[in-house]
Amino acid sequence: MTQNLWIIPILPFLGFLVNGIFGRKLPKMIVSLVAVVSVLLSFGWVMKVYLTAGDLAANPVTEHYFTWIRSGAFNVGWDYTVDKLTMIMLMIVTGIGSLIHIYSVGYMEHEGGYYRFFAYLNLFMFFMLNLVLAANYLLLFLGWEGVGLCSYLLVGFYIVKHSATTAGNKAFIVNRIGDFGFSLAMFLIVVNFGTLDFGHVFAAAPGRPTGTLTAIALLLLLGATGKSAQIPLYVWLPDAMEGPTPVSALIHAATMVTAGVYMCTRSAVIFTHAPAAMETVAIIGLVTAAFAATIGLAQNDIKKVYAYSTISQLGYMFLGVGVGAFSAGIWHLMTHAFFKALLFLGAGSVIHACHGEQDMRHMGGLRKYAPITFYTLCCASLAIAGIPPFAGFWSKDAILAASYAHAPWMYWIGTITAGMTAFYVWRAMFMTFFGEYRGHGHPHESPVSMWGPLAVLAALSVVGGFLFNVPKILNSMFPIEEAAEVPWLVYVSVLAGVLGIGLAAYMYVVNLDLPERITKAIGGLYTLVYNKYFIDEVYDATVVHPLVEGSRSVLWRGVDQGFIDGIVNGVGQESKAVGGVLRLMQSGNIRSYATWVVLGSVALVIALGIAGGVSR
Amino acid sequence: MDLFFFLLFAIIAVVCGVNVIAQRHPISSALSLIGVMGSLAVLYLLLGAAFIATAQIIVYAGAVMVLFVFVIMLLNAGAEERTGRRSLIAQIFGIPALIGLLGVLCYFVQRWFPNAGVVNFDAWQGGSAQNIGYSLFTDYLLPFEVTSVLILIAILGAIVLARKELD
Amino acid sequence: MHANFFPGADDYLRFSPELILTIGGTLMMVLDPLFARKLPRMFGHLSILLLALGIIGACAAYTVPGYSFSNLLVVDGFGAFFRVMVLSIGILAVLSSYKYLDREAAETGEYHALLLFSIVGQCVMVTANDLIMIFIGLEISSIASYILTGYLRNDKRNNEAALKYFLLGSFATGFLLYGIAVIYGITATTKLDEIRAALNNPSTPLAMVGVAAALMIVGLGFKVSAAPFQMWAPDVYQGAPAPVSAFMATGPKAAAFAIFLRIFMTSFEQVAGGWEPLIWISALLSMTIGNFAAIRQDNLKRLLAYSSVAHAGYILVALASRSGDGTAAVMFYLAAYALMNIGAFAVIIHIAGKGERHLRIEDLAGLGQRQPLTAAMLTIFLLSFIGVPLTGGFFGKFYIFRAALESHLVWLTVLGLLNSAVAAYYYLKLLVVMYFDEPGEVANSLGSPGAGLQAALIIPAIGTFILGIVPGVVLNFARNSSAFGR
Amino acid sequence: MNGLPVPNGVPISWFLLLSAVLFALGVAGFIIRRNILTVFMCIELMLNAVNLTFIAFANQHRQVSGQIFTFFVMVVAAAEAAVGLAIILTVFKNRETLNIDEVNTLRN
Amino acid sequence: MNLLDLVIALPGIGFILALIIPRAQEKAIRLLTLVFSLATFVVSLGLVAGYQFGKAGQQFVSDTVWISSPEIHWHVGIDGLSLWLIVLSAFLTPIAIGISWRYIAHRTKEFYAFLLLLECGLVGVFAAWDLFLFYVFWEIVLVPMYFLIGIWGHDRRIYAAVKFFLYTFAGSVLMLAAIIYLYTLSGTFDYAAILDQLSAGRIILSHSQETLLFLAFFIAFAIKVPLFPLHTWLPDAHVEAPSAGSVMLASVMLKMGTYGLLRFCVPMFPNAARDNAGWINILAIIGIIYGALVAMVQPNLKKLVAYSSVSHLGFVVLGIFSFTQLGLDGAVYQMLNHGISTGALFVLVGFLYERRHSLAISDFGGVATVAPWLSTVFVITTLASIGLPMLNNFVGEFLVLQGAAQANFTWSIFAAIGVILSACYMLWMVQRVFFGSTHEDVAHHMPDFNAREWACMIPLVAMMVWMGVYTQSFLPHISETNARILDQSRMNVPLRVSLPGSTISHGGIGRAR
Repeated sequence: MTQNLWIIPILPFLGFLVNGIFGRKLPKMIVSLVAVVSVLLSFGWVMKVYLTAGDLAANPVTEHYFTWIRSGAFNVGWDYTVDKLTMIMLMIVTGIGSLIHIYSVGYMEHEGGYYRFFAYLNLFMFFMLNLVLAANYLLLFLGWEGVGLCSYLLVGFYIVKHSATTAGNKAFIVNRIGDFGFSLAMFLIVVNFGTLDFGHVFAAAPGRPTGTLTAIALLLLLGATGKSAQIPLYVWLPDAMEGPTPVSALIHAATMVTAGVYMCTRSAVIFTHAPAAMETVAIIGLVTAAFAATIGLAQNDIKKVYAYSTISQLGYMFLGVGVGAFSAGIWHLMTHAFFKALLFLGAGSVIHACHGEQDMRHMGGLRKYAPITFYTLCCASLAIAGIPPFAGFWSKDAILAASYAHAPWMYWIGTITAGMTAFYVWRAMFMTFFGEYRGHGHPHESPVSMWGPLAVLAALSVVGGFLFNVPKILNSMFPIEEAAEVPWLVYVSVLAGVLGIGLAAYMYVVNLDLPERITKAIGGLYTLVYNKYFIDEVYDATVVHPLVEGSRSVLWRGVDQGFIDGIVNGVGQESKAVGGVLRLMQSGNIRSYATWVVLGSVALVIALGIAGGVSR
Repeated sequence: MDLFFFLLFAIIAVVCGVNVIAQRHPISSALSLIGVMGSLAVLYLLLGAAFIATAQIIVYAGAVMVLFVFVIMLLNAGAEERTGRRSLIAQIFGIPALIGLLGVLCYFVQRWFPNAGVVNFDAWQGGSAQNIGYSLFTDYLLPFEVTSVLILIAILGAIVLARKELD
Repeated sequence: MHANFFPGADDYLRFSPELILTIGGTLMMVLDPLFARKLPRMFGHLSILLLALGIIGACAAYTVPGYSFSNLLVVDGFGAFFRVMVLSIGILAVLSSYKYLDREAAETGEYHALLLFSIVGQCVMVTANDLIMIFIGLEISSIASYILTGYLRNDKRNNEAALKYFLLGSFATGFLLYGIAVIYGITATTKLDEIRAALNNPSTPLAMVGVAAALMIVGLGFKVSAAPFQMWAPDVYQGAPAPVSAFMATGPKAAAFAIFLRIFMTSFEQVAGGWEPLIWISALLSMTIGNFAAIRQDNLKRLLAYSSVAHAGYILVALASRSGDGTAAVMFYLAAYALMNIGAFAVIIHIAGKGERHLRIEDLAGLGQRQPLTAAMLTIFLLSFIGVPLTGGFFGKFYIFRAALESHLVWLTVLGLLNSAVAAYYYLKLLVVMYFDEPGEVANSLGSPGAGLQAALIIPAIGTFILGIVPGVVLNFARNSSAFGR
Repeated sequence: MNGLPVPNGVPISWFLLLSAVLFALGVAGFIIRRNILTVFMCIELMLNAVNLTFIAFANQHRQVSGQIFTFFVMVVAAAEAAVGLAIILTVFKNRETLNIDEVNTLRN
Repeated sequence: MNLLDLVIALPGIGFILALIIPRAQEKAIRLLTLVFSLATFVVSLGLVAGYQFGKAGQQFVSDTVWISSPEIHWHVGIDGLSLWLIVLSAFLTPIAIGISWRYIAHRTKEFYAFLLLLECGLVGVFAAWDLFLFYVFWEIVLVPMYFLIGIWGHDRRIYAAVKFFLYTFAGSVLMLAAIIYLYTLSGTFDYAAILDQLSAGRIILSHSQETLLFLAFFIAFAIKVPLFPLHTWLPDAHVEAPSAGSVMLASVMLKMGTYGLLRFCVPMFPNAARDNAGWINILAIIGIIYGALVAMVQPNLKKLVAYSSVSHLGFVVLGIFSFTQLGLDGAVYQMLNHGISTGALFVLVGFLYERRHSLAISDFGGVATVAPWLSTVFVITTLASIGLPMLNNFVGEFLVLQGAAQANFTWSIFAAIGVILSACYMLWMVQRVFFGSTHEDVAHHMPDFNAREWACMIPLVAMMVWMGVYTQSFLPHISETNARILDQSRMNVPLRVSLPGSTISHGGIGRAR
């Protein structure tokens, strides 16, 4: 029986059309209704599929709608497929998506371009669902680019704000660089496999030479680093916080940025047959995790803190994928979706409470003003700190365990990072909710439409971990290899988390002037970290600026106008000059003309005389 | 004997010819040109072109050159003056070109008509007025008639160009 | 003793165009004193009538093709074609002269008489089978055009042009004659076909034939203004009265090319193999000099003069191919060129004004807005000059270069085509001024062209299109008659 | 040239050489002289030279046609003379000069 | 007189009628041209309907002798390749008329007449199956465009017009030489006949002969495309032309070049084409990157779009000379895409110009706040032209790059860089024009779309989505024709011919070698 999977993405798309075309005329109520309902319905349809599809592991649902591109033997259809992995992603996307839609109704109430926001949000849902439902790389790429587009639109949502639109461009262009890798990977796949269908590719992959597969895998990885903000392409994500907070929560925390992880997991077959690539994935993930964490330590903008933590957590996921624990990666993807969405929404609620203030130095003591926000955020922070039994603990632990099995040093770095994570997340908590209120105005709790979703997410980030044991669910796809169980690992990592929290508490609750002194003590290092290692500046100076200036002065003015047009116009000038010379012959003097005639005749006579002589 | 006459008049012709272009004053050029024509007339006679020889004297030396002299007198043209933009090309290439022309003509004539035949005066008298007239009115009737148009044009042209304004 | 001592009816029929025109011309000289003041335009109408009769005569003559007047005259397709061409050119010239003569208050009687006589000369040329006839025809045509060039005897430019044309013309004639003399010496005849026969005799000194040919090429090359004998053309075309320039650049030129072809395709055909390189060079020189010199011109008449040099170059390309197709191409091209050139000159006559004061390119400014029709016509002619499809000029070039390629003159073709690209530049310049510039005082003060000029504009335009859209009608005739009865 | 001249007769080529020389003289005059009239006379000189060639060849070929040609050349020359002189007159009327170098207003 | 003749004739008739109507009656002239162009479009849809798959050679043939000697035929016909290009021309002309409705104030008559003449010539170019006829139409197109630029253009219009004319003319005379030379070899101008003779070996071209002929054609087409470094006429022409002119120029006329490459260069001179594919593709890739980089720094909207065309057309050439089914399909599809999306861009830029009377990017800013719909449509169009999936360009670019990758992976790597850069210049332009705070005189002179403008834009946007999502309505025609062209180009390819990367060949793909 057919599952009509197409309904899942089409619903948000319809929402997008309605809001996009008529939104301006419609009252906010209708707009939000359309948006939320469409997403809820598609969540419902996902559930329906889940319940009726039967055993997805044994026989995943695949549906073909129409041929998208056919040329010669190459044929790409508009195909959807659902297996367990997809199902998990679907639930995360639609579920969290719905929550965030609801949340946004409250959050965006007073913003201009209300309808635009929800239209974009729905469009995003459509593309994201396409991404996860796709049954071939090209359709996945469609979603991939599409979500990038929505991220561009939503980051630059405040179109009059220059920094916002710039951030949008940055997001899109950096992602393009990643997509460049992705598309090259697809080309290689087609060249070698002649198709882009997951089924055929993965079936044929094992036989192929490792070199090819490694190349493909690395190119895919390049794509993933772009989308999932890994080194070297992570730079866009922090700036992306220019967008409205729900966007950060939905796109830049819960769903879109995890697409890279999903894609790598999807391509597990290719990766597993390319060990070198796997190693690279692991290292990139690990380094990113640690690196971003260090930056997170020194940020004062609450959203920036969470942004870097997102990068760092994504690093964990890649670590997991890289060390072969795909399911663990997905697991962390899920839990992270819970608690990081919660963190952002909470942050949103905080900002809302402080009338748009984002700098934590101007907050504090919100505990009493916004209690619900406080408690929900506590759950999230504990989860991300990896404190059992919160959600983050399980997935992170699984990843760390796997990485220990793979290479102990990875485990250690991961653990230290975990410590740092705990530290800066709780640093944020303490700076916002404890002490005295340092901001202006009078903070207040958010409306129910906002804290409602917070509550749900809080619950999820408490129980989500052990409730949905992803590795077990995905066992059929990614069997858990029975690594030697090392009991003390758990305690060490938890300990790291606890230490982090403790240190944060000591510095920001107990001993408030300690941070100052530390900052003084390690001045240079601090500025370095505070300014994100000046990576943006370096990119600007080494890539962007030379490119633009070079194009302007060398290519355009130099080659185009100077050289080529110079030649073209030069030819014109030259021929005019020739004309000038010829005019000198026309002296107007009869005797000169006669002389020419005589000269010509002499030449002719000689030539023809000789020619005639030889011609017979 | 033939040779003597030929050489004599040939030399006269050449000398007069040189004189034509050597003289600065048009009158003297005109006179020496008449000289050339006269000597050529004699050579025609020797070559058995009696009628043409006469015509040469009457038409050319007589009519045409007289016309020239008239005009020269009419415009009382003095010795030519050396004003105006001189022709550079003529000065540079003129002489070489001329030498070249003379050279190639003589060379080819020499090369290809070395002894195309020997002329004996009075050996052939084809050019009598009768012969000429006969063929003019038979074979060459058409050109003969057509030349009338030519004369007509000449008259017309002279009128058009040279007449005073009627009004 | 001679079969045709008394020419028969056929002979006169074959000679009818010349007869008609001669009689008519003489008649005009008689009528001139009577009517010159009262109705000056009558002579124009009369000569158009005569020329039309002449065309009829030419066609009638072609009904009895063959030699006549003891082989001095040959009426074949080739001759008939060119007869009709020069006669039609005459008509167009007359049409374009009306307004000019009015404006300059010049005597019309002699003017038209001379025009007719010169056309007689050209008719004689194109149907001559004997160097004597060719020579006389050439002289008739030339002397008439000398006079026409200097027709406005109080205009300095006219005098000078006439003098230059006359002196250099007779100078070149001297060379031509010398060549003829040498040929006569070699072959003991002046009849083209007999020369051809005589040259087949292996004992002929071909080197000397070459010399003779060289001297004749000097003369003919001068008449067709082919490099390096083209110098006179710009000065003379600039100095002569505009309608006369229009006429000279087409009629005498066409006739000269006709005899060029006839002499070289009948008499010298077999021995001319070695001469191709020279035609090659001359063609290239003419095209290049003409086009490049024209780029810097701002005097319209002079510009057209240079372009006529360039077009002579294109025609020489076809000549160099020395094939039936080449001949046909020349015939076609001359027809097309005559149309567009007279048309273009008609526009110049229109804008020039009394005393030909407005001859600069800038004087065309804004014509496209003030007189769209005139501008459109000029546009057609210019596009035809450039060689844009659907115009006669395009097919002309096309046939020429096809003939050249068939004779494997690949590089000459490429160079020629590139030349036409260069030429496009200065023709476009006119279009630019005409359409893209704001109207100047010339365009604003411009009256309507008279009926005559209108006709002289529209007829060539139509002709250009006919040649450009259905060239077959002309070309097929040309191809069939390009064989010279061989 | 080959051998001494035969006593009874003149080699035809001598006539041709003579005419060549005269022709060249004519050309030379055309280029050297500045007086329009003289220049014109030089043209006549050239024509005469050509005539000599014709006559000589007529004699060699024992034909009249050469002489006929000469005849027509003369006619033409006469006509040209008339027209040419008329043109020269108009030029002189307008410019008061016979110097050929001063008749060069028509040029680029 | 079949459907195709009608498609060619209608604009011609319209042209003549427009000339006849007195110039006072501007409205009548406008309506007439609009009606005729729409009629043409409708009829051209008939061609689509009547197209039969799997029918070798051309369809809707009409073949009558035009000139007897040399035998020149009025021989027109279409195949999958020309079909869509003809429809494209017929589709865009009404839009071009629509956008000029108010903008063209003076000398209306000539303007609309020339537009129709242009359409006539364009359709003819794509339909001609007689080399000579092809050349005739090829040149005819030149004339109206020359006047469109020169009369109704902006400040430096004359320079641009002359440059445009001379560039193209210089190229096309070479082509003429080649055509005539082919005629002297084959004795016919009929494309199909020549092709037969070539493939049947009745004409044997020596290596140098073939190369020279190929180059003669190639240069003519390369100038038209335009291929780097022969592209410098394009920015000038575009900037100076009125928007209708730019639209026709960019959308259809540039395709004449690529069409010619695909129709003539490749099948007639396969060996030469393959031997030279190397450097040609390198030029194409340089064009892709170079065009994008230069576009990135343009201060002028039209110049930016013009250079982006250089970049896009580079893809087309790359696809053609990859000699793979995908490459060719992509190339042709990209021709159409570029026609739609760049055409739309020029239309929109035209709208902006009519409002602000400036093309300088710096004179805009914050347009989105005052004219949301204009901005939305513009952004959609930009997204199309930077190759966002679900919009048309993506399909073309993907196929081209894929084909290039099959031929030689290195090519695709460098070409794909162009895709990154396209995002850069387009988005930066969008940001500077539409986002940010709204300047005074922008706010006052920036009304949103009116009905006429909607009428012009909606079809274009619809096409972008359609061609991006449901390619099956278009690709099959193209594919089968391209397959045939590929076979022809393989016809007499000696074994020595081999492209770099020719070793890669999997399944049906890359059978080119």
